[in-house]
Amino acid sequence: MIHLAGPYLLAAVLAGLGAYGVLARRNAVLVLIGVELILNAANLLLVSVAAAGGDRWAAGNVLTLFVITIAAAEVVVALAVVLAVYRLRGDVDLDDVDLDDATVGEGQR
Amino acid sequence: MVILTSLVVPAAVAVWLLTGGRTVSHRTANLLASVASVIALAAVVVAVIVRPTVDRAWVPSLGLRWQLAVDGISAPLLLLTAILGVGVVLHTLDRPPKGGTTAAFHACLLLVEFGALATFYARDAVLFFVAFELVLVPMWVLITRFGDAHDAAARADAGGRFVLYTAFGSTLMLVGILALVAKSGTSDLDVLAQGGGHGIPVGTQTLVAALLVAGLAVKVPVFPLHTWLPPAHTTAPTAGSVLLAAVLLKMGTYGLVRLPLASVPDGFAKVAPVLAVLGAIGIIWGGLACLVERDLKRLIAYSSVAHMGFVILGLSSGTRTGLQAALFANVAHGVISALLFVVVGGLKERWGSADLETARAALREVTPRLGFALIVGLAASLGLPGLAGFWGEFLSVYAAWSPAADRPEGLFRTLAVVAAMGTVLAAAYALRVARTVWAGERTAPPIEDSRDSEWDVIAVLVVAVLLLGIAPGPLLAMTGDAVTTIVGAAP
Amino acid sequence: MSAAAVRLVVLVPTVAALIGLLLARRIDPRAARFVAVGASLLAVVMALLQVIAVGGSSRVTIVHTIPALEAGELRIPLELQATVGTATIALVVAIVGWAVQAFAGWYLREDDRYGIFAATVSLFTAAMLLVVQSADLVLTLVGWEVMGWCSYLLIGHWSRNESARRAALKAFLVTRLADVGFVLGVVILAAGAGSTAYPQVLQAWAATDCPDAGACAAPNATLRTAAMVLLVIGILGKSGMVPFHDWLPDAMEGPTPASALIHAATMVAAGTFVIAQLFDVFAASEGARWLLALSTAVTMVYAAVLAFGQSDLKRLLAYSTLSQVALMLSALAVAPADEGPGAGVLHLYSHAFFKALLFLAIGWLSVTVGGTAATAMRGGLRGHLFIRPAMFVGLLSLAGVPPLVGFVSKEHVLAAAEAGAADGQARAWIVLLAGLLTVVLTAAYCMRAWLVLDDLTAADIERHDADTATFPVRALVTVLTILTLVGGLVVFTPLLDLGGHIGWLVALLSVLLIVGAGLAVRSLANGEDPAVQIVGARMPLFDNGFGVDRLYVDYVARPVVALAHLVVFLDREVVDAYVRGAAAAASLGGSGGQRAHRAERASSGLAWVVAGVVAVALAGVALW
Amino acid sequence: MIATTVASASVAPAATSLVTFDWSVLAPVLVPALAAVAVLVLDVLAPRLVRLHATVGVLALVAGIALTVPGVLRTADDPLRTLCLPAPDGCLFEAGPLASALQLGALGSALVVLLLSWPGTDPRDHLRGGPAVLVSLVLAATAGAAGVAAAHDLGSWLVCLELATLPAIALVALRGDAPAGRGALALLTTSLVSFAMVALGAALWLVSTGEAVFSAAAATEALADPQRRVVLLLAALLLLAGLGFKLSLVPFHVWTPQAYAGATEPVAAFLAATSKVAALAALLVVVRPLVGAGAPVLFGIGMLAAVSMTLGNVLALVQDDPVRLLAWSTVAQAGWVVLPLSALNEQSAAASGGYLLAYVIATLVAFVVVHVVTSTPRLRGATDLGRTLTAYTGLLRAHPLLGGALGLALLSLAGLPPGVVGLIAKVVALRPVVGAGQWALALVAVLNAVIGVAVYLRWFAVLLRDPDEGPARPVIRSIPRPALAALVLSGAALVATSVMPQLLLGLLD
Amino acid sequence: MTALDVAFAAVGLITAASGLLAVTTRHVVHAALWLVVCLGAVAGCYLVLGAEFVALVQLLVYVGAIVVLVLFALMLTRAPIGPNSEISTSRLHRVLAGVLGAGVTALLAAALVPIAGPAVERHDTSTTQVAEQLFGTWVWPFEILSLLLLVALIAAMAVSRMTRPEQAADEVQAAQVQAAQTPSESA
Repeated sequence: MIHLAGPYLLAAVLAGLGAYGVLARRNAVLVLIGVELILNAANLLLVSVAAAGGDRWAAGNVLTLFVITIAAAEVVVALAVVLAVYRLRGDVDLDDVDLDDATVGEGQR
Repeated sequence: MVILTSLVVPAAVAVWLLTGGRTVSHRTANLLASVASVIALAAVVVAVIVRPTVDRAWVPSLGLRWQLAVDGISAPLLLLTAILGVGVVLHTLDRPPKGGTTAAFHACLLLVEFGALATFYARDAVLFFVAFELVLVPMWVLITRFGDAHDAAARADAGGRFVLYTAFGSTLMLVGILALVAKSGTSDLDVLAQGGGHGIPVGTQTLVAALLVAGLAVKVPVFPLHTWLPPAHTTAPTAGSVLLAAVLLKMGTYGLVRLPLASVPDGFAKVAPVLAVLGAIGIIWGGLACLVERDLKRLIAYSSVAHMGFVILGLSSGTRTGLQAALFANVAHGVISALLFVVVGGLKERWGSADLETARAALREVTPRLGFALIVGLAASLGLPGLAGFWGEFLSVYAAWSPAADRPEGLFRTLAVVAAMGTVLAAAYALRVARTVWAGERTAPPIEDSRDSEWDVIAVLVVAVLLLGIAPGPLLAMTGDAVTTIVGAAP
Repeated sequence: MSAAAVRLVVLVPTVAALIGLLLARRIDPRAARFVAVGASLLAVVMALLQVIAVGGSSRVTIVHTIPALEAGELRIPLELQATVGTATIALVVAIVGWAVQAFAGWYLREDDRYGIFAATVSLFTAAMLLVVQSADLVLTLVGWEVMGWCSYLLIGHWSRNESARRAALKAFLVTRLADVGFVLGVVILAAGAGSTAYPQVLQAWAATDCPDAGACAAPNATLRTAAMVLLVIGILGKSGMVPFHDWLPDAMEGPTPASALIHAATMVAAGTFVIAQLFDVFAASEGARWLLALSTAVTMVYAAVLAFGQSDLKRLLAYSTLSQVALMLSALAVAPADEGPGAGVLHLYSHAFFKALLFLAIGWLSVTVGGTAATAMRGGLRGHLFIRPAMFVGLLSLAGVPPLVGFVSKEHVLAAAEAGAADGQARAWIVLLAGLLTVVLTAAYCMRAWLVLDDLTAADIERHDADTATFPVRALVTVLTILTLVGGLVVFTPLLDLGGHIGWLVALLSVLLIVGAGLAVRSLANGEDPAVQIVGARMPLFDNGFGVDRLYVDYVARPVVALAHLVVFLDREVVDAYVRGAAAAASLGGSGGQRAHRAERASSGLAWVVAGVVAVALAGVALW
Repeated sequence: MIATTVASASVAPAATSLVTFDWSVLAPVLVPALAAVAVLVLDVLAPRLVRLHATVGVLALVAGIALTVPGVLRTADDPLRTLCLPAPDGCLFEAGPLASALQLGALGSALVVLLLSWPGTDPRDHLRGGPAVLVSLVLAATAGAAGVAAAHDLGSWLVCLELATLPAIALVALRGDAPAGRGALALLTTSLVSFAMVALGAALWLVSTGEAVFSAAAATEALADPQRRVVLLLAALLLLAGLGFKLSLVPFHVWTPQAYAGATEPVAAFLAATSKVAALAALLVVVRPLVGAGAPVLFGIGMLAAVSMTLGNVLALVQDDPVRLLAWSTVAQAGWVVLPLSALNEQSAAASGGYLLAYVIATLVAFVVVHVVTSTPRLRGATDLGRTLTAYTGLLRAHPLLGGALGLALLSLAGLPPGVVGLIAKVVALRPVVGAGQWALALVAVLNAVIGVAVYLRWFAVLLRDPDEGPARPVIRSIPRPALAALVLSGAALVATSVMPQLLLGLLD
Repeated sequence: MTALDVAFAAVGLITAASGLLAVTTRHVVHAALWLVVCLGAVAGCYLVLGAEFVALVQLLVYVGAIVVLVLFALMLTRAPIGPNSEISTSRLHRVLAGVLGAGVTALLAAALVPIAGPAVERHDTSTTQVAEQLFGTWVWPFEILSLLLLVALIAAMAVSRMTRPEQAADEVQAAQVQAAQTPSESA
């Protein structure tokens, strides 16, 4: 016997932490960490549904596996992009404003 | 068949001119456009006599059909459009457009004609909207590309105002149309008119009517939505001004008759007092503005606001007389303003500007033909009996004095008095123009009198002004039956 | 026969106007003259035929024109009518029209725009004939307004003069302003009747007892009074009554034939005829009658006073027209309901002849002496053996000396006032007193005019008339003179349906007054222009009509123009401000948004995302 | 590994089949997916035959387009189904007319993108990875887009959605310069967060309905219970937010101008067209079961629509770079796309799809022309002049075909005839809103229609000018043949649907 | 409170605490390491919830692969070792972020906790069951997922080989070669 309130609460906390992580970090890689936390919150919910037997076709488990795999794929691409940007700019700071670039919107490129 | 001919021929020639025939000479383009517009005119005449209908599916998913027909309300406007369609092309013959290719100019003229004809033919509310929008871009091109050569900024401003303002109005109208269609389940204007809004709660009817009226009021234009008109007229080339005043504005009033008045009469009755008040304000407002306006073209534009006020007043009264008055005044204003714009446009070409403050030779002395045309136009504009302007205005005042039973009588009677006062202002500004431009002792610098195609167009319009004034019967008879079906027989 | 004649009476001058318009640009004026004079003669013939056809019957003949207009609820039959009265007045109008055309053909022979003038006169005549013959309010209105427009064209004929342009503008605007009343009156009457035909309108509005209470509702008295007051306002404007009187003297800027036409039998007198047509309704509206009585009483005296002091004889005639028209309208205002409008119509009839005669004579004279100022004309008649008697007859008639036509009609008017007074109408007393005062004043200015024109002390002037005026001109002056002399005999024919008679006591009184006034003026004149003697240095004040023009400018024109400036300002700065504001807001929003997005930081993008989610979610939570 | 998994797709079902397989129904997804792999294989075998890769891609897309036709021809009540479970569970893959039409839109737009990015036609072409990578990424993303349209279960929905997204990030980054990096980074971070939200939303969906499919029955049942209703609505809002990113709805739009401006024009076109089709398709899958969810979802969608169209239009009004203008126009148009969904009645989904397809056609034409103009050598001035509006001065006269196509596209986007398709699309989009009596939203839409007209006419006015007024008259001697094909293809679609809007709207019902 | 509840509470506290540290620490590398702890603890949660296969995958894929990748990335981008305040945004920004994060938590908790209901019997899903469903019902998304992974790999390789634009010209040739090699590598 298990209370589902626990996993639900934990998922809520993880999602909140992830949201904070996403917002409070300037480094692209650290933002990624926040995203992973949110994904784990989602996974936790999926698994707890499975634990309660409230799904069919093992959906809770299978979907968790899918999310994990997609997350892996994302991380691969994300890191490639981050590396590329790092090579181009020397940092992966999301708030870095390249002044030449910022004027693009004014059509003076 | 004839309906389609009158639509397809101008459209096809316009498309060819825009694509294949971009480099044709002015003569060729004009010849082609003339032929197209004459064919369209012939087809319209036949259509008005035979009254055929066209009903073909176009966008079944929307229930949108090419549903075209002619009735007493649209027939005069169709004729007006087709005649002026020929007129503006003819008028262009001797004056190659500046600012773009002649092919594009002619194509735009034909497209405006096509759109206006389609609007007047349309018997499907959504099709009406589509056709209504058709004229926007060609008209915009006429204003921004072929308008006043001196001032590019003014052209852009005027064109932008025109297209944005009217797009706003027509989109608002679209919302109204869609609401109407949603509530009544059909977009067939005839069915809607027969239904007369039965089964739709009055509150909804009022909302729908308000939307439709607000949208269409922009096009008419009704005070205070008129500020796009003066700049548009001032900068547009003569042919554009003529089409704008004589055809495009009519689409607004025509829409008011077809949509809110016919389809949601109870709702329209609620909106009508407001509309009537605005119409009356427009009469006074336009008249007063004309008293001190310096630019002749702007002045005539403001006078259009005043004249359309009479149309609005007649429409709002809810009686058959009022509707007749509105329809008559509509056509009359079309002819008169076309005449005035041809004359004034010609003057602007000759003078280089249309500023009244500049002292110039009196037309009466140096250019008898232009002078005559101008004075006829002004006389008609001030509502002189025996000329086209009188009947609509008189009947409009009459209708406002004795409105339908569900209209506030006291208010409408007050408005009748106000409208009648407006005729004094019309006289004042018309004679102001006559005094500064037409009469006078100056004979220098001389300008060339009207000749050839310009004079032909003017002559036709003068004759039309006289005919409508002397024999209003045929036009009134033409609209009579249709008006009865819309308003219903007298109790 | 009679129907055709009725139609042709109106149609002939109309067609002449159209043809004249087409011929107007020919250099050679002969064709235009031929058409104009010929058509006007033809119209006289037609009018004569009509008189004969209608004969003495009291029947009303209704004549169809173009098909009736069905304007929704309103029916506009557009019919003409012929009665004895209309036929007679039509004849008078036609004769005056012919006289003016014939005279103008000579008078304007040098004018390069004679053709258009002749066409306009034809149109003017046609419009007046339409008013006379109309059996339909709308047709009346058409004729009414067309006359106004023609008067604008005629007064402004010499538009190279600034003063002529101004006078034309003023004439049209003032009458147009008053016409608002006329139009609204017509509208109200038509709205009550559902038709614009006179018979229906009369039936619907007249105070007749309804035979069957259920069949016809009693007319709304308030509305009726409103309608008639409005109509009277229109008529006051067209006829130049106080307070709309100022345009008429200025209208002298037009060529003299035009003045003759406007003053004699057409525009200014048209109101009389219109009220006569609607007399049954009018008689029942006390308010309207009071208005008319007061306005005419003031006008007749005021204008007569002004006439006396004019330095220009043509303007003297203009003011005399005001006074006389006031007289004829006053008859309508006070005549007892059972007596009918006959007195007024009779005065219209007689005034047409003598005033046309006077104008043409003075026009002729002005050609020879080169102006119409009193100083220029001084002794002008001395050389004119032909005009002198004509002028003499005309002035006598104007003064109301028996047995000339002017005496007959004026006495009818006074008699009507007397009858009204006897009826117990307070306004009739006013009118009667004003009328008697006017008699004195009229005699005075007629005497003055005669003294000036026939000044024996002036140097003898060569005889011009024999070699300048053409035969038609002589003929018309002769005809008008004869009509002025013997026109009064009409009261013994059934041609004018006269309800009144001449009150012999009043007649005697007025004759005495005339003689007395004449003698007094003569004695005061002392061989000089009496006006100079009496008015003296105040003449310019008389010349500008006691400065009423200034009042119009200050209290009507200026405020309206100021209002117009306000409207233009509001149009630009308020109404259009929303439009410009919307455009400005859009581009401001655009550049503001652009600045907000300028950095385009990825992390701010993320913040947007999360904030958006939370906002949307909270909104959702708040709303579920 | 790849070879085996692909092979297992055909082998596995036979072994442990719980679901049925109908290859022809799956084909619009499978063909581009297989082609993506095939291109990579070809690249190994014949790395020098760069044109061959593109050819394979084009052929696959054409085949895919042909294969969507059966689905389009079905009625909404009777879609093509496959991956069916024994009754009563229904099927996990349903291709009705709307889904098929969206597949068609995705495949067609991808076809235009491939033609535009044909190897060797752009002198600035220095993409990383070579043409094969580009082609296979486009094909894979297209397969994802096509798949998500028909997906009925959470699993394939999530996977397909991500398949449609991830390659796009890489495509932006492939250009390999600083703006591209910035754009890719913005797109990446936003898409990561959005995916997280989508995953969370999907999890909540499962929690509340207990079903791993987007089924109307389960959703209705969950909505009936007040507590589960809250969770379901939260799920819906999270899903909506996550998809809002892909659709470029405000406030999830910030990446859009950056990514568009950083990417090559064909990739930007891909983001503006194919990617949007995928996003809307995904959204429709979520929204359809929620008919009856009531105010919160409707309010959320309505707000997103109103804010997006306003902000997008207003910002587009001040742009001077045509690509950025189109980016902001995408934001605005996205608002229009979801506008009908705020009514959530039976017309809404089709209306939304119809508007999207009309937008996709018009915007593709615009991108094709922009690409041709920017990749064309000029008489004088720098090579990137094509990225300012003035570069288009007098295009209508200088090059009627390009100018005419661009003009018609702009008018369609503005919703003005002769771009009738745009006008009809606006009618279609407004109809459900007005029908549901959402007057405030309708008013916002009206205002935005006007601002939209201003946005596009501002550009159109430039086309109308005299070519000599421009700073550097473009010398467009000849358009590369693939680009010409793209122009003709998309232009013909635009003209045809303008003349016969039924061609477009008929797809949807 | 059942035994499982207690176990879950224990693991859950570790998860929450390490997650908090992962998003707040100023050491870049520490953040990644705390993430390892957190993800591992989540795997523990899965075990408590009876999903052993998922827990295994979580350890293998997440902790094993993803975190390693993250660490590599941090090192390749020369993330500083030791405390560094520049990795976080400004204080105000963080406060706002905190509020938003708390909001997310509150919202989710408020929605989810009411439906948690009383204690339920734990429903274990065996690996066999998962496998059967994965290759039965879920085979279609599973296959698509394989394509997704392939594409992600290709894309990552192509993107991570980016060089500065000035070297672009001679990169075209190299890129083709590289693209040719990519599939074989992944295979």
